[in-house]
Amino acid sequence: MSEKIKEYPGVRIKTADLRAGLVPLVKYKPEAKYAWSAGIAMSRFLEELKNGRILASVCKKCGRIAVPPRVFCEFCFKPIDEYTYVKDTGKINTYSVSFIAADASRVKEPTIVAVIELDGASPGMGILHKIGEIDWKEVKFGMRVKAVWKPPEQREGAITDILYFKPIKEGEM
Amino acid sequence: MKKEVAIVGVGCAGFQPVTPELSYKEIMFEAAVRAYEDAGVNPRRDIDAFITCAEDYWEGFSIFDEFVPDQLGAVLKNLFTVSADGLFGLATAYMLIKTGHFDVVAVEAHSKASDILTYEGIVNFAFDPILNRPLGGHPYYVAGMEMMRYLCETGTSPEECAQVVVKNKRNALANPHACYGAKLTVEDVLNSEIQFYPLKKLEISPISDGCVVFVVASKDAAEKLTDKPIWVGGVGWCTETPCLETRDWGRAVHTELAAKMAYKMAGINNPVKEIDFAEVCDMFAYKELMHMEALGLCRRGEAGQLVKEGVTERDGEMPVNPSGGMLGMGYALEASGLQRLLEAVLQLRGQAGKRQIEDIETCVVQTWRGIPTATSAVAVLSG
Amino acid sequence: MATDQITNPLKLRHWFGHMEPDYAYTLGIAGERFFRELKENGRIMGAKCKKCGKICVPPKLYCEECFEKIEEWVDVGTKGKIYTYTVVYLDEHGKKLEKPTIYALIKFNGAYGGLIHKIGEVKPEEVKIGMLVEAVFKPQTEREGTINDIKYFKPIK
Amino acid sequence: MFGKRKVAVVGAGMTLFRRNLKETGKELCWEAAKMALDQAGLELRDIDAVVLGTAPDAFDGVHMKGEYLADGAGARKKPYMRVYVGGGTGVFTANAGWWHIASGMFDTCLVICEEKMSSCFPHPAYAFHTIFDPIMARPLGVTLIWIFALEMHRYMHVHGIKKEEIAQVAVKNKRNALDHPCAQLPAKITVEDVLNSEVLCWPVQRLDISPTSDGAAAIVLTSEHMARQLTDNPVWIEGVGWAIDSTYWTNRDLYYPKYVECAAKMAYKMAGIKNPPKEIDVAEVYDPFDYKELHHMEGLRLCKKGEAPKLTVEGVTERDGDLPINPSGGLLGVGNPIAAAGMMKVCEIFWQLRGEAGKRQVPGDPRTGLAQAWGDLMQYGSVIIMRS
Repeated sequence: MSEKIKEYPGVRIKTADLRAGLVPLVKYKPEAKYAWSAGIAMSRFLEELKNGRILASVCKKCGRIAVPPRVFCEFCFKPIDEYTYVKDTGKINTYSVSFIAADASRVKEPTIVAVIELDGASPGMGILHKIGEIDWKEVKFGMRVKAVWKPPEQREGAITDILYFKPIKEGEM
Repeated sequence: MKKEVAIVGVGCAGFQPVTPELSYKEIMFEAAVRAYEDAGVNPRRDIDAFITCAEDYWEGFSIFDEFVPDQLGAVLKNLFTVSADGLFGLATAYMLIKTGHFDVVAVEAHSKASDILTYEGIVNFAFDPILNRPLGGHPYYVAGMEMMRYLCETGTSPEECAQVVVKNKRNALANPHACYGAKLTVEDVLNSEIQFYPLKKLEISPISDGCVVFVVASKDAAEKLTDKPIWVGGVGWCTETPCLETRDWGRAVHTELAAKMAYKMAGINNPVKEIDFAEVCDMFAYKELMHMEALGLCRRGEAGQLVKEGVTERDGEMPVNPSGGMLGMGYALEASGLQRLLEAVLQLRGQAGKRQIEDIETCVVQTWRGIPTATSAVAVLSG
Repeated sequence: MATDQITNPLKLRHWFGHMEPDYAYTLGIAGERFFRELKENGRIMGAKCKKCGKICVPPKLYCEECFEKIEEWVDVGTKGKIYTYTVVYLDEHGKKLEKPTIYALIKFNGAYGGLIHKIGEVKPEEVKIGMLVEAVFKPQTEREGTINDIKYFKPIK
Repeated sequence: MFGKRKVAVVGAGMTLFRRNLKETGKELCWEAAKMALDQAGLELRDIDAVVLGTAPDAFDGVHMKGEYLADGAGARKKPYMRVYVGGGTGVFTANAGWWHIASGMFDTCLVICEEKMSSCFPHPAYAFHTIFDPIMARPLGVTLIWIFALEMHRYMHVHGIKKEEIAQVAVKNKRNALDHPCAQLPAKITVEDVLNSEVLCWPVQRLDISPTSDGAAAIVLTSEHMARQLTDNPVWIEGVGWAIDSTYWTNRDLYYPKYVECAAKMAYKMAGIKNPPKEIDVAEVYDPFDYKELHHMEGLRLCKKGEAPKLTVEGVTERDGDLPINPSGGLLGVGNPIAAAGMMKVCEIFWQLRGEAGKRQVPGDPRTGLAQAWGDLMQYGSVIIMRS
């Protein structure tokens, strides 16, 4: 700022004017639709979700069991050696509690979101999912959780075949 | 020709009309593994920078480079996106190496065009939202208008444009990376459906999927890695203007300026004499002619005649698109330039198999970013 | 380049989705004025760069070449010449149109640039480069301050 | 093998940052670029090459928006390139400008960053949904704030950091922004105001985050001999760095931005910096959320892991502290038109090192400054180091 600069450009539009329709606008809805090829690893992963199982990939060089699976080990830069299943239980690595929807509007029931480190995968291998059957104030770091699946006939081979993860109570499992 | 920056490795996966068996990550991994093997480098250890050339709406993701590092071996390394054709990635690699701070750089570009369900909708989305887009319609009207003006200004005939299609699709028959090869006649092309008058169906490159990765190195690194480096003598790139209203429709000014830059860098004074063959953008048949003229491979208005006389055939004096071009290999979105570069490198290395052109030393590669842009890049290479 | 491939084509999955957001674009400083003139006065304006003297259509806030701010606006009239054109037989999804559409770049006397628009009231085979055309406006009450306030350009008899 | 060339910053410019600006993206580019050229005493015809940085096309609503913006960016008939690394774009674009000159290919380069987020309708938040993996994340209804809240929470958990410590960053930056003529959300607020603001996604609250904005910012870079002709006090780009981490962000520990450390190491090495806290006089650290300033200070090795909150509470990062961080007011105060916000930070360091920052000037004649930005799926770091 140069102190030499007296004035900065930019013509502000007031939000009220926008809402009142006083600002001329051209509106547009783009056509941008896709059918992404899921590919080798993710096609298998989705298929296994339908079966109620979580597929992971194994690199024997670094010994890492990674989820979601991939055809390569990104650290060793080689093809993975095999697939394996990991458990549908795990522990909460981190979590947050959302009170807003995608459009930034408020929601009544907050959504609890977490990164869940799955049992059977290498340490730190988490997936993103929701947490249910618990009050958000009760959620803790390191809490043990288990997947709640859709009934088999309703599954479609999607990450949403798992409805959410719920806390494992003392004595369960 | 300067010998400061060289291509030392190349890998290609594709090109095919559809690739349902592979995700974009898997197709990129395939090309990258081939390129690194070809160059004899380990990306986790030997590569100083990675460049991916991509545009979000081609992919269906925002911030596409999020999804790139793993399959290129670039985790916790310095990868970035150039939002342009792969040849701009080569130009960027050239600059990085010339700073003296980078020795080996990887350049990647790919197309998963078959994942796109609304190709026209996405091209339309590139138009000026206020001035042009509200008119609606198929975006290729711009190509029809440009071809019309080009024919009018240069006196090029529809037959000459059709001959480009015949040549390139026939060249593609000898190219294992090409999926749109065909034996056609000029009549076949002229009789194909008129879609954007005067542009006909067979004069339009269909889309294809694929990925190309290059490994580029400084002189010192290149000489350690390979005994057959392909030198990048010059690079040039230019945007004329994005405005449809204020551009020159009868000639490719952007290519003229990009070529001027690249030739100056490479010390090329007389391209007709010094260039042995060319790989240029032929997304639409007339574009090959327009680009030949802009590259100074012939005088303005003369390209059509040369094609007709067979000068640009694989065994002619100035072969153009021995690979089969985009008409033969398909329009691979931002990988189109690297598709051209791939052929250039294979030819200069003497690895072009049945398509091999004899006695070649220097070639020019050109790419245009497609509708609605007026942007292109040029590279001069020598063996 | 995995060590295995999926060999049953029925097991290959595609995942469907789209880029969701919709858009509302401001017309910009120059655009607001240009489209107001179009809507309210049925005038096509150009902007004259004081440095290079070029009259730019459509008008811009700045000269594309000199990069100077442009403040002088001039009326370039509603009549122009076809600089180039095409006849389009496909719709925006690539399907065959029942009736082809003619697109053209129309240049105005003494101005740099022009307007991309449709050509109407003429058969495709009669259109020529250099043909004189004039803007056909929508009735004023139907105009919305967009490029479509001009319905199309038609040949001047 | 090549003689390494020095690169100078000789001019900077920016527009106001606001929720909605009337200008088109092209017009915003022109306004910022024109100001930067005027400041440098150059005209467009003196410029050899143009580099543009802008974040997702999904904000402005134009596919290949780099192409669309070209004329406003002054690229007509020039070598023109767009680089793009998500939120890290702003600082990264300056790095790209650096290699245009450092390579010896060009003597002058105009570097512009633009974002017009307001085009995205009805709310720019929709565009953020498209940055996620369509198979693993989008079906869950994921939002950007979700994942940053996950990262913030992990960071707080590992180091035992309290929200009131983090809130101090928002208080400082919004106050600093009171002195910035382009600022969108300057304010005098208290830690209590932050803690009492609406909870969006625990632990993220309304006053923890930066707004969505429209705006542009630009700098002019030249080679050494050009710089000597143009000005008596050029600012030199002495180090650049960038790094990306894995796409699989749920496979990493989010408590520490390793990628920022990698980027910083690259830049420090180039600039010959061995002890960053001692050698950096002023830093513009990426702060779209208040915790990110702390997170990034640690990644940049401006302090030890987990130590940034303490330094902030003690006032070390205030404008008159030992290690001034975000004297501009940062993204929290000045606004966050993504790429332009990163470039605003580069502009701020330029002005600070020239002693031209006016009311925002940090005392003690700063000689070495750093700007950093962060992007993608919590995976990108870009860093630039400048010296007067």
